[in-house]
Amino acid sequence: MNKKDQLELYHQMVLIRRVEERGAELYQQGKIGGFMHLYIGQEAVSTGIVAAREPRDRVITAYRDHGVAINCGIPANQVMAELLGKATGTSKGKGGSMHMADTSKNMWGGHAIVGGHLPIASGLALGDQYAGNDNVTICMFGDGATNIGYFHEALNLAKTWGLRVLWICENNIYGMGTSVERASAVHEIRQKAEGYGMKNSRVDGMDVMKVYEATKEAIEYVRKNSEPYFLECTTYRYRGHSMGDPERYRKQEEVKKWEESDPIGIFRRQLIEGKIANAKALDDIEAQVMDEVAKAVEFAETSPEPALEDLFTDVYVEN
Amino acid sequence: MNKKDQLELYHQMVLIRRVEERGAELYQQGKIGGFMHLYIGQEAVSTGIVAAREPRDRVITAYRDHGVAINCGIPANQVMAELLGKATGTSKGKGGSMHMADTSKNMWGGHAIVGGHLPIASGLALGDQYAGNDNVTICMFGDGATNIGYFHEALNLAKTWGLRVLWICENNIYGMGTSVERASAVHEIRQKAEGYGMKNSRVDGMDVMKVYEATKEAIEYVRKNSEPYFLECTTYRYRGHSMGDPERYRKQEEVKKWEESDPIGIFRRQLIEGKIANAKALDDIEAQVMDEVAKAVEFAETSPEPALEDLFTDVYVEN
Amino acid sequence: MAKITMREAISQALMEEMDRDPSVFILGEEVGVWGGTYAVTKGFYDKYGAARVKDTPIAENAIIGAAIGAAMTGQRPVAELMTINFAFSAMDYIVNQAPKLHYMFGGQFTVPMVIRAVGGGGRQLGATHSQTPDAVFAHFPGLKVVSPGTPEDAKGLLKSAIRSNDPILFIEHATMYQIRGDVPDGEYTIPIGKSKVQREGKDITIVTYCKGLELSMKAAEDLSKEGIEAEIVDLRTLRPLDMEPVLESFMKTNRAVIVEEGWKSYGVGAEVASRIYEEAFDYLDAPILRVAQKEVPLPYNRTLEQAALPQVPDIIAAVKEVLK
Amino acid sequence: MAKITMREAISQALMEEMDRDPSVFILGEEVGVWGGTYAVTKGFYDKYGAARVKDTPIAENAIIGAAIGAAMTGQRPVAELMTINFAFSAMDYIVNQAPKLHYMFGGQFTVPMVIRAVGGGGRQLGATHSQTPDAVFAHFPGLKVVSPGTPEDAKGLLKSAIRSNDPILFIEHATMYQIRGDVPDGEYTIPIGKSKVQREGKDITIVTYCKGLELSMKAAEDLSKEGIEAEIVDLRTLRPLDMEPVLESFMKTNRAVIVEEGWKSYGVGAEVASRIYEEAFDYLDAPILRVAQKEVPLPYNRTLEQAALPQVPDIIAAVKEVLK
Ligand SMILES: Cc1ncc(C[n+]2csc(CCOP(=O)(O)OP(=O)(O)O)c2C)c(N)n1
Ligand SMILES: Cc1ncc(C[n+]2csc(CCOP(=O)(O)OP(=O)(O)O)c2C)c(N)n1
Ligand SMILES: [Mg+2]
Ligand SMILES: [Mg+2]
Repeated sequence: MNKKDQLELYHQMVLIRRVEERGAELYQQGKIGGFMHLYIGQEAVSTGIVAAREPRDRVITAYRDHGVAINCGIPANQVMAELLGKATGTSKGKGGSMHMADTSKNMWGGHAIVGGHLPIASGLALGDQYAGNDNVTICMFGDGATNIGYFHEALNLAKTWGLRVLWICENNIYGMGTSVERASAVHEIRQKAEGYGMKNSRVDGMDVMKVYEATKEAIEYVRKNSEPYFLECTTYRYRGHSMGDPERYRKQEEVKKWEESDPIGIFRRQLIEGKIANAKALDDIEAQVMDEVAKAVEFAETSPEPALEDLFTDVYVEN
Repeated sequence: MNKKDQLELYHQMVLIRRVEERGAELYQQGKIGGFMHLYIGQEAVSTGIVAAREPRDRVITAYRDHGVAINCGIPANQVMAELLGKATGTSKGKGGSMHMADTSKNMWGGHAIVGGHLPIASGLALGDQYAGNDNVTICMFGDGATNIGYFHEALNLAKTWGLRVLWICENNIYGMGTSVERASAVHEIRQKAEGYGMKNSRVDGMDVMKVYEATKEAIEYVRKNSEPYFLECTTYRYRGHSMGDPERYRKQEEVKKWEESDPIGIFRRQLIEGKIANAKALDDIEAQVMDEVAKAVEFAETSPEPALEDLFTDVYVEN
Repeated sequence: MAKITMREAISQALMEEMDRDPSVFILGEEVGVWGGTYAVTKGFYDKYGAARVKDTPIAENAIIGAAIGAAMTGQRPVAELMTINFAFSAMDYIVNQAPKLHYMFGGQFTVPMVIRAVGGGGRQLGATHSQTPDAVFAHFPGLKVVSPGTPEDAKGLLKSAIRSNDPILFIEHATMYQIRGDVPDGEYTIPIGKSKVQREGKDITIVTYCKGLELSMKAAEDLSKEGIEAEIVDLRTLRPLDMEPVLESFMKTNRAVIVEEGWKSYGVGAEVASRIYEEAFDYLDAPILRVAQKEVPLPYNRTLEQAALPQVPDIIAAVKEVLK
Repeated sequence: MAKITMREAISQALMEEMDRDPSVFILGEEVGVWGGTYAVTKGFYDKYGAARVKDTPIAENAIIGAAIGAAMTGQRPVAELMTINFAFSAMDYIVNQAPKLHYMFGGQFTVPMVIRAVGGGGRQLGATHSQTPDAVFAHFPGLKVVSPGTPEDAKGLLKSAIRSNDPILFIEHATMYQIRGDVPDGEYTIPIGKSKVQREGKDITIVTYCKGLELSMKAAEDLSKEGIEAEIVDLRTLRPLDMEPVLESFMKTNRAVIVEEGWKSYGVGAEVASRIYEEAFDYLDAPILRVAQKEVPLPYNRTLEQAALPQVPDIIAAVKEVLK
């Protein structure tokens, strides 16, 4: 990957983090409601993945979707506006944190039913197969989602029908407060792919370039062989599951330990050590991000609420 | 297994077949309604399995349940009466062919939602675990059932919680008209167990003694290790999926080929060659079965219909 | 006009739309090689091939979920649920995904998908396989629920459903595939969301749909012999519910009976009756009665099952009660 | 009498029954270490241990399916669905298995299981996470559906539910855990299937349950200031539906409004209204109005969401309309 692109990844990762930090504050102030799930700690995963796709490849994910949205090119303005429920948001204020999408960016949504978007991902790939193109659908989901029946039906269909889906499990060790060990029969999630005879691998999800490389390869495999691939990314979320998490299920030491491998910190060191950029250049990016976030908040706060009539629009396409 | 027990198995297998042959006739005469799925060709599977259990081990299966019912010790009378919808049937005429059960025989039912009884089987085993005993729950299902989400959730739970379930897949190559190859990502069904880190094996389901031995071992494993086990039995159904099957999905030659390894024929030869019984003794068993079946039909035909008031009984335990 | 069966009507609708629009394809259990469990897609596999007539694994969530996804990309999948009872195995997709995606993402996604499902009792299939739970699906805004009672309507409505850009549940009845009726020659569609008077009469309004129409027509014939002329309004679509023809009829007859095959409590009749009361209160001459299934899981035994299902004499009795 | 919150009431019921009967255990997502997503089972894991307070995988079919199986062996599982929206992910077990097993096997199996599920809108959770689809579950014979509106009822009804030998869906409301109410000291139970007059009045009958009770009580207070005395009948159980107190009240007031949080079409109000009309036709003075949710998926935006949900002013307006 060239220098400029690498810096763009750095930019995205920092942007995700700052957008969410501001989001958390706005949530505390009551300006954001509902469930909000922060991606902080996991930024390398979606950043590396989305960087590896071609624009024609579709992306679909779960409710922890701010990162993916930004990586897919949805402006921070629209993300922030959706968080605030404004008409200018990605989903016109009707979706909220868990439901960001932009079909023009091939971002097919955050989805809030655990595992529920996996069969839909198979369907997106089916649509492409039926249309006769070789687009790949990238479907991201958590470790917890691999225990629900939707996962099973989606993976079986994809493999049986030769659908071009890249399945990406973000294994952040917990589904809410339940660790993989307590919820799943196997503890390396990739092992589940064996039950479908599906090619699979595991990558360090705290290292964006490793994620990028692994995804590149996996996408190529899927595109060429017209069959699915299963990629597990090991990662960790630094914040609670959502905004109201008592966090009884883990010790602060564990969080601390994982914070040592902060994906942004790792990437920053790599960039400097690899002489891709010096500290100053990266600081500039961070400053630029602060500005971008401030503007996004400003945009969102000054954006209009949806009109009351909009309550009744888009229930159906045809009335 | 001693001689007497082996002859009892032979008796059961022949009884299953003759009960079903008569059942098919009664169905054609309109005396049996609904869906009826014959077990003909698969008799060695449930016969071998149920013979290997202790009476305290629970059995639960799908709608193709006449064989299991008979193996569990439900008299042919009651089976036939249920087929005819009589008050003397296993389920008082309310369940029909697909819903035979007798809790006193630890037969926990035929169940008609494909894969639907698998989580229930995990629950039966959970009940035993909670009660602190080491009973094993034997859960039988078809190859087609392994593609539905229920399968996945049930197996994952059983392995994660250390539930004593022996999962038995009767792979008869088809789920209705769809072959394993066309419906399942893997073609040896046992491979699915790998995705749960579950011990597994495969056995020739046309050979009752092999099924018996494999099941014995598997039950012991489950009981001792307090974890599930997955046993695949390869088999074949000679008749259509249910009574109205156009059978466009397979050639008569294929059926013919499999009929050469008729489980009753195989067992008969084994018994004779192993000098467990001579032809005359086996013929006597067959004659006895004919008598039993005739009596069962007689019993069923002369049994009373459920009373009209019974329409409203057993909706709730407490009204 | 040709007289064809309900099965032929549905089959024709599917074929015509597949011929017309290459984005239409079928998926479901046994729709292909088998030819459809109820033979509705017999011959399709040979005609259109495996790519357009897709046999699926037994995995209802995969079927409906994949249909949703494919629809989101602009294809027009027609998913078949072998029976509506298996809709419960894909319930989240039917009531919680398909109907919400368009709204929840601010109109970005569309889900031009049809789910065909056959329901109904009367075939001794036992409690889990004999339901008519139509009202349950009609409860959810964002979904459209269609359930025709004649071959003509079935064909015209299914064609409209396939062309629609909204997710639609299309409910057929297992004991009605053989009924025959006139169907217009050539191409036609019938708009979704329009109730229809299927029989004119002046004495009482019978509101019904699907299997209830067959029963009500028979009841009306018998009643006619006794000089009672029932007007029969067929809802055809349960959501959106078109009350206009119902109210018009009721304002004429001032009396109504509602006939449905499903359970009475929290059923279709409750909604229809409530709306009549709300919107035509001044025209009320007598309480509106509901003829429906007894509140029990359906038993296997034939006599019991028939006793649980609404029958022609039940309708006649209800009509007479209301006219008393 | 002690004044406690709804959360405490439910929590107490669970604890008392677990203390009383060792066959009672809890399973569900985050019921253990986390302490329950709505903190209802906070402290339970420490008190009863992992064997009786079971954290499950995210697998609703496994949760309810396993609860059914364990119940069939004679244990008394209380399964928690994190929210009722996830009931659609286990729908077959809730409406097609649990309610049918007893009947379909001629009474051999019993399923003494309680499913606790929290529902309701108003928390900006978006369309898939905000539903009040209670009517849908109440449609199925074989299932009992309970949904209390006060801490006293919640405690007494949950204790009865746990002791019952039938499968019961117990619906709580996410915005009601903090409401407070008097609860009798010591042990008590309240029978399932009995509606209750929660406020006396002579001018109009408001029939409601769960969240609707809270709203209706507030509306009644306001109305009282204007001299209108509403009698409020709380259904508490949706199946079996006890119409007696409703009818008694209606025969006194001759007017009714039904208040529910879910969608109006094919909702609870439709059934209740139909039954009042059927059974108290001669006492009717005006059409019965239904106050319910607008027919849209619930949006995230707070203003829109609140506009979609039934509110106190909507109840007041409906009452005045009926009294006009
Ligand atoms: C079907 C369903 N069940 C339960 C929930 C509640 N829930 C939301 S997120 C979550 C945990 C998911 O964990 P995981 O898949 O590991 O993703 P992560 O949150 O770690 O990113 C649960 C249980 C849900 N949304 N959908
Ligand atoms: C959830 C569900 N979907 C579909 C059906 C219809 N159906 C009944 S049996 C069957 C085939 C099952 O095949 P398999 O599991 O291999 O068992 P076999 O019939 O071969 O014994 C199907 C699709 C059903 N009963 N339940
Ligand atoms: Mg996780
Ligand atoms: Mg099979």
